[in-house]
Amino acid sequence: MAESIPVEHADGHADHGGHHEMSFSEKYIFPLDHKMIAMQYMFTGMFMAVIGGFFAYAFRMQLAFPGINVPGWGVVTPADYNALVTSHGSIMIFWVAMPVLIAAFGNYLIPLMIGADDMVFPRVNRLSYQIFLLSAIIILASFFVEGGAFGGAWTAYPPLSTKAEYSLTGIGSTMWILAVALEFVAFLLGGINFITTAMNSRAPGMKMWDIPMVVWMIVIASILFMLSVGPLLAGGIMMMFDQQLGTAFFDPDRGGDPILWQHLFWFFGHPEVYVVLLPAVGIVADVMTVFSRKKLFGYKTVLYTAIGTGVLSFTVWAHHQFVAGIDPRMANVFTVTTLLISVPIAEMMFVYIATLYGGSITFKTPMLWALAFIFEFLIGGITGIFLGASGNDIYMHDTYFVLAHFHYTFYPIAIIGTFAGFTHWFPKMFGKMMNDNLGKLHFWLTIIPFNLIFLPLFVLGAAGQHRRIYDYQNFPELSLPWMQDLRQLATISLCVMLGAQLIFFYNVIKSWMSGPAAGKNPWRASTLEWTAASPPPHGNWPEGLPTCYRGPYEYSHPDHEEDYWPQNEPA
Amino acid sequence: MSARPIATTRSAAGMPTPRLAVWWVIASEIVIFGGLLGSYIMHRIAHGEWAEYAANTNTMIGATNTFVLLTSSLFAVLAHQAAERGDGKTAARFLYMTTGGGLVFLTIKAFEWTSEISHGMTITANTFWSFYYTAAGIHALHVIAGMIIMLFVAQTAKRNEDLHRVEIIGIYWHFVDIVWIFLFPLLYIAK
Amino acid sequence: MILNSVLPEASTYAADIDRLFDVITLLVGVPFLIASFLFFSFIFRFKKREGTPAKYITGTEHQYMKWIHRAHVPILLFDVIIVVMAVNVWYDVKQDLPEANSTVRVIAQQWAWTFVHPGPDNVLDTADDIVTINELHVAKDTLYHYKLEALDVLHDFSVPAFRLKQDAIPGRVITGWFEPTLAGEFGIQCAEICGIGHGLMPARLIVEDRAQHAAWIAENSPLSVAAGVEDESASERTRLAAR
Amino acid sequence: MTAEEHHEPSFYVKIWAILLVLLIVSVLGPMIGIKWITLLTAFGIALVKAYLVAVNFMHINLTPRYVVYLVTTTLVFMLLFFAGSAPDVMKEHGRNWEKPAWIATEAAYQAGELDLGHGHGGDHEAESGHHGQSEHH
Repeated sequence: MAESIPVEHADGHADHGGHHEMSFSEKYIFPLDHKMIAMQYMFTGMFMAVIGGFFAYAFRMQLAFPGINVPGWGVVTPADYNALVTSHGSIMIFWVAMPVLIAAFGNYLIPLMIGADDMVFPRVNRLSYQIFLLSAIIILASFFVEGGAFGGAWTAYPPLSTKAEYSLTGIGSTMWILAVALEFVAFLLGGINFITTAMNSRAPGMKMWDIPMVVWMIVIASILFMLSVGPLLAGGIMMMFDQQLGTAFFDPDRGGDPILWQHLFWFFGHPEVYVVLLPAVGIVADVMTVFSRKKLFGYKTVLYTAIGTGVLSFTVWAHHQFVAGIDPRMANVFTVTTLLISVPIAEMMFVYIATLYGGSITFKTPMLWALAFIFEFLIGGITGIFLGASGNDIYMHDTYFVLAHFHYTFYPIAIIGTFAGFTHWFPKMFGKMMNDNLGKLHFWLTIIPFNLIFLPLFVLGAAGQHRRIYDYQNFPELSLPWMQDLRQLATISLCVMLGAQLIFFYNVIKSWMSGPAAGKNPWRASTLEWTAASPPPHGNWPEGLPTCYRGPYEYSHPDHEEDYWPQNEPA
Repeated sequence: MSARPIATTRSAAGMPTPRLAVWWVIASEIVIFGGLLGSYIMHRIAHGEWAEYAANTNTMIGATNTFVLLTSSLFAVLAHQAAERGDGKTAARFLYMTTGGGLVFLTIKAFEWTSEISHGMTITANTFWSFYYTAAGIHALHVIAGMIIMLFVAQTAKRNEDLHRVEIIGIYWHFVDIVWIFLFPLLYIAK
Repeated sequence: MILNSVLPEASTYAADIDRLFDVITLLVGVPFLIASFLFFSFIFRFKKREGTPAKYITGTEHQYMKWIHRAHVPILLFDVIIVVMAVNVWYDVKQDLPEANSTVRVIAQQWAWTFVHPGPDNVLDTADDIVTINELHVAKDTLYHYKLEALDVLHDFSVPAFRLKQDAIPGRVITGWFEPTLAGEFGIQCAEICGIGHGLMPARLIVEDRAQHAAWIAENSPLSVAAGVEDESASERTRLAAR
Repeated sequence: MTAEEHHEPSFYVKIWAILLVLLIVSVLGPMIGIKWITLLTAFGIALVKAYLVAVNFMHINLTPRYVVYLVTTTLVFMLLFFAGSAPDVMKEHGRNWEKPAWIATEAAYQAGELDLGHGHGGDHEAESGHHGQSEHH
């Protein structure tokens, strides 16, 4: 079905490998080239990240200094607060992490790394981005409709999300679920493209174990997404009907059940964590091997742990619902499966640390990000054990401990992983080198405030502070002076961190305009994308597509003179 | 589709790319219907009284529609068989007949729903009817999408171009048929 | 050790949960410290030096892999310990329902808590019930069942000092238990987002000695008082239904 | 496309005829009026029909193995979803909880008091649900 999508612009579509001059709109607005679509995803994602960051700034200011007139937003009312929190969560996961990590890096890297000239379905690819853009516009537009944006948290538990008389955001709720559903459709289309491209279009000679890790990870992530999102798409339709038609799928008084939504949501929601984690892990694998001049320690081990984690992630979803009124006996099952996940993930982390052993490490900006990913994600991972243990989760559920935990996982994934990948492949994408000193300054000014934001929140969570409350002054136990100090520390750190991103944007624009030329392979890396020109032209290798002779991480091989052995170099 | 990327013509996984893709589409559709029908079955078992509501569905109409879809599936596979022989004209004719089958299916469905709605069995009457209209409605959307794509495929097949697409849309159509094979007992027979 | 330094332990199972937290902290903290130590020592030990090329290690050699595989044993062992302890605590707090001395009804709605205490007869749903808004009175060392309900959307009955948390689901009556061990006044929060007033649902929990509690019951039990509040909450419900 | 498939049209017509016979059986099954036979003829036959279509029309057996594994995996995950969710959604009395509205409707149905008029079923359920919830106040 996918390849039969009606052709738009049927008369003027781009000729692959031909000499047809493309107009501006064909090249930049409705491109078929995978690299341009990747850039569209990348910059839409970054734009949404700025918005999500701004939202975080607005509600953190309210928490640190209750009732102040937040510069740039105004007074944060309770309705504002809920809308900001909800949109921050939804945007950062669905409109930042997924488009940047899966769609942008997937689109950019998969064809280049497997030695193909484009994705297998370029038109589906373009359609995928257009649907994604539409969904992003809808979620942003929901701030300007009557009642404002949806404020029922990114989990959208009914009946709050289905009944306008409870949420007071009738249109906003529907726009939220519509935007999310459209985003899923976009990524289903994109996912089919990634999977089939990586499965079928590999360069001659590239066997399964010669595929770079990041490609594998994006494919596994797409598969996880595809197999988990179905129930939630069905649930999304049910929710829209509940909102707009007055059905009662989630209304207990008329024969429905609100818990059903929670199952539909988390059956997707937990694999979703790994959907965004795996691409970041793949990026880190590529960056770490290049900058430590080492072969990845146990290529197949990493792969099997990723697949194992992916499969296990389908069996753990109800640990988000321990105290949500599920059958308490089920919690025991989900505790066991949840803690089992620690085995493959720990193995994966060990393997990454072992990759450093015996290396020759240079601390360029991408490497700093990759190393930071390992360390910060380690913290995120171990704090998950607290929450997976059912007995402890009774207390921890929905406190700031949970919040700090998943920011310690999602932040390394979505922000640190993205910066690692972006700074690593920037020379390929734009043909210019980034300024390393500015990059390092940006790194430290991001990493240190990040820890200062979320470490205090662990403490606040342990002290019993619950999430999504716009002002703790109503709770005597939670408005102690030391607590307010920690909140202010977190907020000020956040402001510093957001400000530091200006360095990044300055660096990108400056390097793009006037950075030194990068050449084909500035990092002396061995994977196929570095054999194409920087930036690669339309069709990637106009002189002929490469052939693959060996695995992706042959660094410092004793039989080879150079310390890297490109995949396309005949033996 | 004259200028397809070289990538599309490779098949390292041992299957032509379009056929591989349609199986992935089907996998993602299975979980969509699986989630919906799973939710329906849970409620159906929990609510004894739903059997009474289900008694209002018309088994004969359901059976007729099953017959129509099965027959259209036969046409689809015959179209594929003709396309394999390189006979694009026959393939196109069979595809039009398949599309016709879809049209008959939708017409019958329209009459059925009209009658049910006019008797007060609307989507909001109770949760059984909500599931009934949602499940059958999503399925009908797939039928419509399949028909539209099939008309495009038939257009090119008539000119003996891109005959491999006949098989692809056929596989998708059979999947839609299989979904109905399960909807039929779930909504019509189990009472 | 860790949790009770920021929060009192006011129920029988609070100490169990705190102990579980401490054990998990120890069991994940030690591997974390070891992993961090290795991580940083590798980073500094294998910094690029001219003339020292990187080793070629595929990660399939037994001499290296054994270090990865051996690490599984303690991790699995720690997992088992954590699972056993967690399930144990879970069984006590959520799954098992010990015999109660008394039962209270907790009703959550946008955006207030209604608490129904049994009157002097210690039986719920009788005329002498005491209904309060945003204030729950319980006696120390008495095992209570709570029957938790929600009238509109999801709420969550959370008493951090008790380490107690349970979602309130419309259409469900959920039963749980607690036994206060510490007299005093504690906070009750709503821990599940419930609309724009979610931040305005603080309630107070007052734990008294048995004698004091009995006095409070006696003082507030007059039927007229109870009926008055009952009417109020009933009219509130009508208003909600009308919306 | 592939050389392995050379079925004649008559083969497909034969499969179609078998499917129609199965369809008739599944329609006739419930008329016997025994519950387990109805379930068997309804869902057992649906499985057989789906198998026949998948193998003979979709040629799933001629595609690489991993397609079969993929489809099986999706089905296994759906079973998993069902197994994890059913203990909450499918029950009226759970461990330590109950759903008064559902119980009231079920009781009314058992007592024959539930108005099964299709148009009004929903309203009545809402009423009984309300009753169930407010009965203890």
